Amino acid sequence: MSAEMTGFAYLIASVLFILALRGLSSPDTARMGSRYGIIGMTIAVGTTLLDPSVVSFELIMLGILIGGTIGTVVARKIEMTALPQLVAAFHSLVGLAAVFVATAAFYNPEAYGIGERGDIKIASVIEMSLGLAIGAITFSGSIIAFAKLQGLMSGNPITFPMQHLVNGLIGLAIVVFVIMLTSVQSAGVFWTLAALSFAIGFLLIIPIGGADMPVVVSMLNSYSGWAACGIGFTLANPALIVTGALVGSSGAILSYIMCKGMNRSMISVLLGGFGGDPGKSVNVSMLNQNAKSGAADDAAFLMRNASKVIIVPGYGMAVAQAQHAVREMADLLKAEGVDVSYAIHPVAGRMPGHMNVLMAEANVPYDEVFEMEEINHEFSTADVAYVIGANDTTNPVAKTDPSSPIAGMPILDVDKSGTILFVKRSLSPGYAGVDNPLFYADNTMMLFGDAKIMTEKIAQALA
Amino acid sequence: MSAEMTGFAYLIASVLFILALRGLSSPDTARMGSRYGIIGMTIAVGTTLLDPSVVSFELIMLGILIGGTIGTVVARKIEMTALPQLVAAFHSLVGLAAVFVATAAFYNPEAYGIGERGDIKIASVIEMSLGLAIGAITFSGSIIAFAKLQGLMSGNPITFPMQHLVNGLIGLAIVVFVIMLTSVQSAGVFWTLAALSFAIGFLLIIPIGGADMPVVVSMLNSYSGWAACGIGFTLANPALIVTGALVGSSGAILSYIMCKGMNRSMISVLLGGFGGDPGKSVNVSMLNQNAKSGAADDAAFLMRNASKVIIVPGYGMAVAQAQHAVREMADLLKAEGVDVSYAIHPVAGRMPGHMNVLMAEANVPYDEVFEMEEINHEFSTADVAYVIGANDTTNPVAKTDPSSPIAGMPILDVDKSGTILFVKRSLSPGYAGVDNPLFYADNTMMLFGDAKIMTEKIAQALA
Amino acid sequence: MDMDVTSLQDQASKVATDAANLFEEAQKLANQATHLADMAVAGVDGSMDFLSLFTVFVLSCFVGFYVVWSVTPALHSPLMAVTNAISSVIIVGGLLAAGHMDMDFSAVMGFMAVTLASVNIFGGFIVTQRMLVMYKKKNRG
Amino acid sequence: MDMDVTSLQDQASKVATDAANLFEEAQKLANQATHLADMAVAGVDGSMDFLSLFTVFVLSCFVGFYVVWSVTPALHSPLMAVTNAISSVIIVGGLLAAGHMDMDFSAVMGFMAVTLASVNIFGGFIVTQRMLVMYKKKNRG
Ligand SMILES: NC(=O)c1ccc[n+]([C@@H]2O[C@H](COP(=O)([O-])OP(=O)(O)OC[C@H]3O[C@@H](n4cnc5c(N)ncnc54)[C@H](OP(=O)(O)O)[C@@H]3O)[C@@H](O)[C@H]2O)c1
Ligand SMILES: NC(=O)c1ccc[n+]([C@@H]2O[C@H](COP(=O)([O-])OP(=O)(O)OC[C@H]3O[C@@H](n4cnc5c(N)ncnc54)[C@H](OP(=O)(O)O)[C@@H]3O)[C@@H](O)[C@H]2O)c1
Repeated sequence: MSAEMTGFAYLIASVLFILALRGLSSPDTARMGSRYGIIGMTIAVGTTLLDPSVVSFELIMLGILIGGTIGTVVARKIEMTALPQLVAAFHSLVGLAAVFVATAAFYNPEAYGIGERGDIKIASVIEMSLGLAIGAITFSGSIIAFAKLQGLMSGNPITFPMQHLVNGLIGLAIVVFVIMLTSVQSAGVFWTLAALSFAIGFLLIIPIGGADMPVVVSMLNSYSGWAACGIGFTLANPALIVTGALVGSSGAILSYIMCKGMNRSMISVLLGGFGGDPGKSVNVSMLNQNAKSGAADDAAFLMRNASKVIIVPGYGMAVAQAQHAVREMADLLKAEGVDVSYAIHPVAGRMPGHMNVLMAEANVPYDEVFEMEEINHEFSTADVAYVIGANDTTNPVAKTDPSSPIAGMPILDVDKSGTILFVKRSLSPGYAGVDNPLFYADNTMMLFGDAKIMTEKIAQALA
Repeated sequence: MSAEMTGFAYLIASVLFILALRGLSSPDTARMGSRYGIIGMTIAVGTTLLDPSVVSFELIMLGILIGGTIGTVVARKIEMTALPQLVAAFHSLVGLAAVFVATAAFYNPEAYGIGERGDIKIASVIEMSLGLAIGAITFSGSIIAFAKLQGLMSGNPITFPMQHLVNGLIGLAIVVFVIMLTSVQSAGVFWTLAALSFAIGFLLIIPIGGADMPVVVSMLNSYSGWAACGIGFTLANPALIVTGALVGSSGAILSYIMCKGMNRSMISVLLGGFGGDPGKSVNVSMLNQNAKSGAADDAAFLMRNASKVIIVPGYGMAVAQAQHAVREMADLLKAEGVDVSYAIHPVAGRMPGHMNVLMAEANVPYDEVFEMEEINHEFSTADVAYVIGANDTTNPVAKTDPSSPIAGMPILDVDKSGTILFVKRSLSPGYAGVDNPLFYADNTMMLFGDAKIMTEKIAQALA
Repeated sequence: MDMDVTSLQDQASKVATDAANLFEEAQKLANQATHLADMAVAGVDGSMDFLSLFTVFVLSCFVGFYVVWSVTPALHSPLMAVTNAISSVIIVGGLLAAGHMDMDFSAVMGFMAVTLASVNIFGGFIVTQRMLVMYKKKNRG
Repeated sequence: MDMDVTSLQDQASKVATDAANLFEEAQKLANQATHLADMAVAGVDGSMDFLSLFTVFVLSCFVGFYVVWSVTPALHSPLMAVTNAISSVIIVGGLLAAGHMDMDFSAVMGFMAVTLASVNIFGGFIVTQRMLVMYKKKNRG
């Protein structure tokens, strides 16, 4: 394969990656898109294997075999509700792989044509160390994110005195070591740089609360993209650069969307200290108020006689794995001639598009599922809003109290509908720790209990 | 300026051009965008002037002075209604400029570093001759388009026997000469290629009716972009390639939008023979039917007592230059508490966005002007639809008669509104030559007369 | 002996000439190679190779696709005008020819290209600006 | 005369040696130049220079921006999964190191990179596919 041909092959792979993301603009084209992605990856790997400098294939085959098997098994076994931590875990692997590639390049620059051991081209050293540093940060950061999401460590923000000063100093040291590495290409400098980067990744993420992890995961996704770009510059490989830029933009845009959906700034998320374990900061003062509570039969009666019901799923539905039960309930209602649709808040659940995947998993056709802007004006014509495991995303305090932590966050206008049914286990607040005055509204009925069990009971009453 | 620096400067220019188009995503950012475009062009020109091979500046200064003066004067003087032909004229210049650049490269390849006279690199010859051929086609095609739009020649399709065969043969000859030029780099071959390309541009456009010219202009816009790409490959200049691709996509997408708006295929437009001078093919059979006609006073009375009026402008309003009169009439209606808005069909007028520019020229705020999809469902709640110089874009035949030339074209649902007022000079059809049954509908009142004069009369009656 | 000397002299001069020839040839070769290297290096630093240009082209088509579809329909007329203006960036090609040392046919062609492209650049941007200033939001009469 | 001959012979041989030396030098020069040209040409055909890569980078950021904003919010989770998978294209770097001749530290690093990236590629694409097959249009129970 001539050098020109190789270049074209990488270009084709890049285009296929672009098309893979482009396919996601609609559920109809998405599967085709992901097939493009697979073909693109095959071409990229195949082209590299045909590179004349690649002569021994044992290690490669072994690596692909081991990695492929693990990846396949994990991906098949994983529950859809565990997606956030899965993505975090996968990111950590990309980060670590980038570190390994940078190390390989440092110890054997000839293999990459970027100079000789101890005498690597300056530009390549800079690109390589960027790849190393970003990769290491991605790795340790994602590990923490994974641990917090998986419940392996407390989701509470861990803060210590002079945190920002320490982080700043380490950041400065990383810059210094990158510069040093351009002249003194010793293993010592290299590994110190790696260690510092691992450390800062760790330190940057521990002060961030567990509930802010989705933003962090997305941000680290973005980092892993830029790390790929760095490695791409080192290898002078456009496919890596294009892909890195795609992934980098994707992560950045998703973080932006989440921050906007919560009406918080990226800075405030990154500075940390917000959003520990939910339920810790319950404001009990309101618990004395009267919240009407009802039973499954009441709910069934109300919904059966409604002409239009809007279902509002939230994080609690994901935790309870209630999506299938919800679908069955909706089917029964539809059989009675009730018009049922779903309203998805942009930050419902714990990752972007979380609720959409769960609804899709439960076989809810995606044209019954609406984004907030599409359906918000319809609550006024709905007889019942069935809010299941959602809380912050319906909290009118966001509109009324400018001092609240969720002030300015756009919300679903469930309060406009005839009756509001809230399925949750208690009156405790959601992720943001803010009480929801809607629980005490005249047209609200609380359905206390686990989301799945309660929904199943209602379905039984309907059947 | 080092070679690297030059490259970066061109990259910056490219990015500025992208931002220039990006700005057009909203009227608020558009002016900033066009400023980016100007800066980008200045950088591109400035960078080239700093090129060490550019040593004499007299000709350059003279050229910019002459060209700049002409361009400025023309652009300041031109009426907004003459935009379509202006754009066509400008395209012809880009095409001719591309021809000149290709010629310069052919006679003095050293200046471009692509080889020596008579011994130019093969790749460069191909790129150069593509630039030449596309440029020449753009030139002669745009000249014809200009002549038809400006009324210098009849808009009727000019067809002759075996047209497609002749065109096919010339096309083939062009390919042959391009290949020949790679080995025999003689002036003879070069100029024959140029002549053939001029000829085919001419022959391709004359069979296309005057009313299809907007699609043609857009398509030629696209061509001029690809010509710039060809020259960009010859000069190994990424700024030209990026810009060329932007312009090329823009023209292609606009042609696509127009074809879709008319529900015709690009092929049928290009094969020609459709859409001569409007009014030629009047089907008089329906003229006997009863069309109610009214006077300005009747219209004024109807609209004053309406609570919602939707104004539907079309090509006739542009011809009559009635936009300012319409605006004044709308102001008077608003003063009476009538809700006034404007509905713009995607192919109203004779070029994309034609009506929007005219409304903007008349100081109509752009948030009162709506695209078809935004406003189409509102006709059912409107008391009066004031259709001024529009015809095809309101013709329900598009929905009812599958054999009609406008079958399947999306239309504005003016027939849903309480009363339809049609301002036009006669019952003759519009551009597509199809009679409009709405003229004879019960709730239609025809206001025969020039669009501007009639609207002014109504305004007087309202004042 | 005399003959010997003469033949020796002949031989020596022949060897010398041969050597000189060889040297010349070698020098030519070296020059050529240097020239090639120069050109190639110029290719590396200054202008791009075909593959890079092609990659740029493909990516630009994507950018063009997205950026143009994101233009609001109300601004399609300014879009036509502004693309008209920026497509005249081929003035760059004209400048190179018109600014070249010798005043030949090619320079004249360059001059004409510069003139035509300038009409377009000035005309295109001014028409665009003229249109855009007209788009206003709230009513101001 | 004898001396003349000897000196002549000496001179001739000296000239010849000089010529030979010169030739050798010239050849060396030519070789060097050719080598340079080769390297530069390799740069031109095979891998891209920094400027090209940077141009590609900038354009890709634009493409990324547009392509990601055009993703429907309902598919943001699959988007995260698929970007995860494709970012593992850095496996390319691992392959180069792992497939190199000698089995050294760097090859081990390469092996590990290949393994980790493979987990991600297989895992990422499979999770994406698993999610995507769930999105269905009309109700089918
Ligand atoms: N989607 C994202 O990308 C993203 C990213 C970062 C942050 N966030 C944040 O996450 C929040 C999402 O809002 P949300 O309305 O979906 O959820 P939420 O406000 O966190 O409320 C979830 C509710 O579910 C209930 N719940 C928990 N387990 C349950 C079970 N097994 N059965 C029934 N109910 C259960 C909880 O109440 P009980 O304890 O009383 O049962 C809780 O109030 C927002 O504040 C958002 O800013 C989202
Ligand atoms: N916008 C584009 O990009 C584009 C491109 C290509 C083709 N087209 C085609 O152009 C047509 C545009 O539709 P349209 O509804 O805007 O126009 P139209 O169907 O062409 O009708 C224009 C009407 O205006 C009337 N008119 C002409 N001069 C007038 C004057 N001075 N005062 C009053 N009325 C006058 C004419 O009727 P009288 O003679 O009775 O007065 C004519 O029926 C479509 O068929 C479309 O496919 C548009």
